[in-house]
Amino acid sequence: MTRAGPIIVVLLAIVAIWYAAAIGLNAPWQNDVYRRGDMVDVPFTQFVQDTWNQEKPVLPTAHQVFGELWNSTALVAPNKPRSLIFHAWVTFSATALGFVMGSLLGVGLAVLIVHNEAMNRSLMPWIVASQTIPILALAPLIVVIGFNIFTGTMGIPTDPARLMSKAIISAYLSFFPVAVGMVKGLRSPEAIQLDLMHTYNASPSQTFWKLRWPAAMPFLFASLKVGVAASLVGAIVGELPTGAVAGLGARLLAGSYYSQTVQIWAALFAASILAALLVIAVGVVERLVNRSMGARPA
Amino acid sequence: QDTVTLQLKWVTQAQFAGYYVAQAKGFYEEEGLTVEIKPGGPDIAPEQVIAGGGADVITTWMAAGLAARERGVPLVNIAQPFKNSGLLLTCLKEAGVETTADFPGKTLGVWFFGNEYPFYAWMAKLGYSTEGGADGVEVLKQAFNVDPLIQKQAACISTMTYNEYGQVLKAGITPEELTVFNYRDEGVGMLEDGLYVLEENLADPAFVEKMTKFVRASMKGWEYARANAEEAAQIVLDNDSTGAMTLEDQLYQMTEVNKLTEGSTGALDEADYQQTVDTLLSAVSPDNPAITKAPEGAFTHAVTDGL
Amino acid sequence: MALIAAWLFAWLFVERLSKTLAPGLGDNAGLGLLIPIAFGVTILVVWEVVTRAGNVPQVILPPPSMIWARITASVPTLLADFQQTFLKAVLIGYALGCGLGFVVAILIDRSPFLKSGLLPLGNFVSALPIVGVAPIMVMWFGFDWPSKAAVVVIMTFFPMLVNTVAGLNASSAIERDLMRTYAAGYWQTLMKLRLPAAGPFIFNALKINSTLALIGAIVAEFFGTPIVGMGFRISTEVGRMNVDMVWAEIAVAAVAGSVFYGVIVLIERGVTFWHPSVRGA
Amino acid sequence: MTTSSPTSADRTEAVVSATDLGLTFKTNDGDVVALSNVNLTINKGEFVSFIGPSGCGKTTFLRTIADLEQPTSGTLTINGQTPENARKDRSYGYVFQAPALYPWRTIEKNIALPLEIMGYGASQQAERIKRTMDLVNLSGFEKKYPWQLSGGMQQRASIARALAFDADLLLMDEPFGALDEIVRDHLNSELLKLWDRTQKTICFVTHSIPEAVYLSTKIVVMSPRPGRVTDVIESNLPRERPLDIRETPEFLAIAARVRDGLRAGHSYEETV
Amino acid sequence: MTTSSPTSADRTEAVVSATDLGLTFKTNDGDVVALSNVNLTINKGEFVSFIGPSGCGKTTFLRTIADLEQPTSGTLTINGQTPENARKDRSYGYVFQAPALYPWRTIEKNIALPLEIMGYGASQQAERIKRTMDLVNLSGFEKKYPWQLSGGMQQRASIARALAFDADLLLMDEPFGALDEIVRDHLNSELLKLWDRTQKTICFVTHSIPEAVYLSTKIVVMSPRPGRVTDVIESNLPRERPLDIRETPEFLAIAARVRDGLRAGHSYEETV
Ligand SMILES: Nc1ncnc2c1ncn2[C@@H]1O[C@H](COP(=O)(O)OP(=O)(O)OP(=O)(O)O)[C@@H](O)[C@H]1O
Ligand SMILES: Nc1ncnc2c1ncn2[C@@H]1O[C@H](COP(=O)(O)OP(=O)(O)OP(=O)(O)O)[C@@H](O)[C@H]1O
Ligand SMILES: Cc1ncc(C[n+]2csc(CCO)c2C)c(N)n1
Ligand SMILES: [Mg+2]
Ligand SMILES: [Mg+2]
Repeated sequence: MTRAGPIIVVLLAIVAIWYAAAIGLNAPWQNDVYRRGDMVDVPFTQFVQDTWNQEKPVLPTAHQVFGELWNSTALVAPNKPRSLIFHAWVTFSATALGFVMGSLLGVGLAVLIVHNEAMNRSLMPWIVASQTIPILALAPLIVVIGFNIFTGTMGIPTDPARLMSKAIISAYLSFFPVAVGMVKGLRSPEAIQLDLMHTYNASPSQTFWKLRWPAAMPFLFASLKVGVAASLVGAIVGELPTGAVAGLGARLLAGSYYSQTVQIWAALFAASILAALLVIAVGVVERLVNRSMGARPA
Repeated sequence: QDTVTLQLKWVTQAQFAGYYVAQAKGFYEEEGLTVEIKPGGPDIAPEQVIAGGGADVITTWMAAGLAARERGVPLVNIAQPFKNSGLLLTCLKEAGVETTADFPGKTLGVWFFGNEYPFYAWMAKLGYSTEGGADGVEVLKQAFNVDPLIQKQAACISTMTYNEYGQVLKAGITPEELTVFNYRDEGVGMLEDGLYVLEENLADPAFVEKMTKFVRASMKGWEYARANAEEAAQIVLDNDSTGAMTLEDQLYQMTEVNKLTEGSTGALDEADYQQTVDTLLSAVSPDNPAITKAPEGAFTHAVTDGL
Repeated sequence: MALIAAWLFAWLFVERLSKTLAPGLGDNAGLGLLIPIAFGVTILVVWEVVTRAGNVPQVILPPPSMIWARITASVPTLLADFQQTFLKAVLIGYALGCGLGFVVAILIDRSPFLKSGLLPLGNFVSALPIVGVAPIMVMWFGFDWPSKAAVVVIMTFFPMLVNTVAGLNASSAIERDLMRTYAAGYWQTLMKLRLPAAGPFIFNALKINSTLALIGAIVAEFFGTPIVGMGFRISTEVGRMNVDMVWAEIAVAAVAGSVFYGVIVLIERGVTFWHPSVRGA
Repeated sequence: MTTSSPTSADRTEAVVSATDLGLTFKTNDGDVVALSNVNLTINKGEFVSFIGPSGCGKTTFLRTIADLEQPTSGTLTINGQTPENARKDRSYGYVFQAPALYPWRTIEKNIALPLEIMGYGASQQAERIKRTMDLVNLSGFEKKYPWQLSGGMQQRASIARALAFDADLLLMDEPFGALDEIVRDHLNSELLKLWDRTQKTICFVTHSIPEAVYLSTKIVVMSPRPGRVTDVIESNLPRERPLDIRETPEFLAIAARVRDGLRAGHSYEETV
Repeated sequence: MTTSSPTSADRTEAVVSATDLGLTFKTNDGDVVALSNVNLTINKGEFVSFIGPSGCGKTTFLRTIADLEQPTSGTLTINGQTPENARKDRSYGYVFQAPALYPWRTIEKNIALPLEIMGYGASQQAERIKRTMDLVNLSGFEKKYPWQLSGGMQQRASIARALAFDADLLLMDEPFGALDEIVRDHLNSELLKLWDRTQKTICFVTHSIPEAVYLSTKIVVMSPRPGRVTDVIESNLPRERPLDIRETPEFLAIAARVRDGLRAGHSYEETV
């Protein structure tokens, strides 16, 4: 309860600002509506009500967004395209797969970079460069070539292949924060801790598992939180070129083609809730790991 | 059984109803075909997909198809289900646009991604610079929705008769408040949705045969859609796995699209082709290099002859 | 397969090079540059050979020579796009986003109330999908670069928040005890202990964000923009099948992003010189 | 409870006063009683040494005085106030058992740290840094970073840091542990001079019996499990102490008593 | 160069042999000569203490033996090999000046670390952990984390860690610095017993002159700026050393010589 209190207060504050902003942002359109309808001297309360309940508002209000969320989750069977749960699930599966692939890749690259100077010098600049390539430009390539390879050469059925294509984009976005964080983390042991391993003539893998890896934990979890969020962004972006079939990204985009503002916001919130849940899940794992590592309570 | 993969230019909507109907009604099956319809999206270039082997046949606008051909993707038009074009430039009178003479100094929303060629041809014809300034027009890359008009960020925006124009009206703006320019009426109309394949495949008679079956079934689908607009709209809706569209929107779109496919047998009308090519060539500029010379062999009747 | 082979080949080459040259030259800055360049050149050569020999359609992947020709031919366009996207949207959005993430992290850290109230909400914006946000930002901030900068702000906010929060907890118990013995105020402890100790984490975020900002600004331009900008050019030229121009923009983005990242790494070296990860290297 | 008649302070003024003080740490595998039933009064101007086996609670006691640990029972007042208020008054300087230097600051900047925090002017800072660095014989290492110093040098830097500002109470946890006999003798007598001159109250943890006897007006002997005070020895040595006082019979008698107290606290006297 | 006639080793076999050894650190504000012209031979089975003012290079010398620093001049061989090869043979155990325990491991797991790395079986690990923890009197703290231990306990844990596996050469950098006299005496005699039983060679840094004399067969006195060896004192005390040997005239004579050497290396004798 003590933890819920502040959240509620902050939420209330945000909702208050939200509704106030909705009046301002939706007012021009509302005035146009009144003008077209030749309505003059509309009472202010009526005006406020109207701005809060437009069909295609610039800024939809909380009750509209949550109403839509409710309608498209609780009132629709979760296996129907109208259900946000269906789309969230599609996005989540690509995110999860991409996150796992991206994290493994990120950690793997960090390990190579930390252990091998040639890797460090040759790989790092290119890893950085890879991230500056706009994925949306690369995505069609991945879709055209990757998807064909998956379904053609490798004979994977379309659905898993589509999942893989999205997961690749998701992994592409998430491996970088993990790699950067882990390079730092794996290099964070104090000199004397490394010296100790040196005196035991520990093999690189022993030094890694017994020293570098545990020492990198704080960096790992900060990176994983960013990474899982990036994975979700990647999965959503990846949903655009895979033919906008299903998923929160497809839903967002399709919503925008028909100016379904409320629907867009509902999908946005669904994505954010998914992101928050994923980040919190990583946080829970972090706490468990910290406890098992005997972390000192702050 | 023969399989065909069709890559659409855009997301599932009534614009492509003929294909979805043909599939749902079993017309493809009757021809012994299994057809996979791949929806497109804002960054899917069907030309790229077909070049990469991801599709057997694609739908695209002719201008984009010819542009791709000049850039090394040898696309050939095998059929033209859309007889008429539906591209409009829709302006707010309130913003001061009544005639083309009012354009200078205004901001115009344009769709890019291969959809901009008609616009540039038109501006070339009108002699307006697209670089802004007092005698030019300010060009906005418009997202694929009508927000810029409703938010009054642009004086004019691109719309399709069958989609965005309806959205503008639905938003509550009346036709009286709008000035609408139809590209066809301005003499810069270009052929829209056609079916394109790679030239090298046409050397294979079996492929031509397969395409003939495909086009025949597709045209049957279009015919059915014209006769049963409501059912067709529902079929499209059933094929949309995003769940974002409404039946109302699709029914409107179906009705308008039916006006565009009206009168097409599937075969390309060479006069229409020539008009598109001429318009494109009239507007060649470094900014807008759709094509620089008249294309050769960009269409064939081989497929539609067999209908 | 070819790509992996190419990469392995390039790596082996660099490995040999750094092994033979490194002991002699030590910390030589020239060598530090030479190796990635050698690696890059190898990649480019393999790319050229594969695309030409394999007859890869140029609308899918043009050879580097063609991209280079396009770059040299389109300098003014590339420059204008760079100015619009990088100098305006990226830099401004990056500064604001990182600044905001940092300030919110401090606020959160300052007050347990905000910590339990704001941090979960911070998670909430962590992955506001750029595709959803970009159109909304266009709606709010107009077509031009401010809406792109806003997208960049949203994208860069969360990494900075998470890393700063983690960093502020990075000082050790005894270091904090020392400050307590001086009855140092919150701000003194922050300025003299916790921020320096958080440095490595904050720079992590700055590095990650430097690339995220670029991606964000470019992708945001897919959703409505004036007809200039790197993202605009990329999406438009893909549609026009001018894939060489797309890669020319990608090349500019890669160079700009790498330089941006490199500058931050240099600053990091200077500021967190004391951290074992810098001291040891 | 031990109320000492001060040997050297002008007035009987309790600086530290602990009554039935207890502190128990909760850990993953059970409680550790670090302090139990500690009764002790330290008057102004006293020099109190704490001596006892490793793990008997010396550090914990100092940390409790410094308001870095909270007692779980009993009461503790510093200058008649709560430890927290005393800390906020900046009543003490603390030399930790480990150097705890900040790696991003040079040695002189580390010593400047408390001065910056307490708002000393630039010239005063410079003067104090120079004086204390001279005192611990670190001149010439001003611009070095902590990791470039030997263990003993780091310890001396942390001593300098605690001496740089004027706290009336000094808490020193084995400050000279890593120093050789000569430096240690030198610093011992410097510390005594400082104490004599400034009338500071000093709490000093050491493992060296001669050091404890040489420096202190009072020696507190502690024993572990649970940590408690087993003996409080008042020293009647004169306030003026040349180094060779360590050969006198009075000195040796006190040392013997401390040694006995210390041995009693150990569990393996038999093996020695 | 000093070639010693071994007092206790069976054969004259050089374990450590340094010739004209020098080591200079480059720092942001100039070079620091940590070792210069060090010539020293340590034979198998010797117990060598290093003593010298803070910052004279004792730690640096030990680290050089351990292949943790690279000499900038001269040569150094360990068991006739390069330091690197000796390290790879796991020829030595090192007790650092700071405990360097891994904070995420419990005490027993910290002690298990070298055993895990060197591939000892589970039961052997358990047995060795128990034995060494008993030796340093830490039983009962197996499951605690380092930050739950007092300074002296941490130091003992790090000693236990170095003794848990059987290296023929022990490098110990002020291992008993944070321990009280009683524990120190206890560990001193345990160390002597171990040395006697196992014929190990031990390099031992200490600041305590009595400790150095009590333990060693050879005492190396060093002096700073630049770090160099100023005296090497062979001890002729018997190998069997009861604690009260420290009162004998022979013992005191050696101690006096060490003290003189130490004092000579200091810059402020006058102030003492
Ligand atoms: N990493 C380093 N970089 C620069 N200088 C160093 C470094 N390590 C040690 N030094 C310098 O080398 C000299 C010798 O240091 P060393 O640690 O060997 O001394 P020591 O004899 O062990 O002293 P103590 O008894 O205080 O531990 C000192 O002056 C120190 O400042
Ligand atoms: N944070 C902590 N959590 C749990 N137990 C602790 C903690 N700090 C200290 N202890 C325990 O309290 C006891 C007293 O520790 P303290 O550090 O006060 O000993 P000390 O007398 O200073 O010993 P030393 O001479 O070795 O420094 C020890 O048994 C130690 O294990
Ligand atoms: C073959 C074909 N070519 C171009 C477009 C482009 N287009 C026409 S309308 C529209 C907006 C959404 O209705 C877009 C992007 C298309 N759809 N189909
Ligand atoms: Mg202690
Ligand atoms: Mg040392």
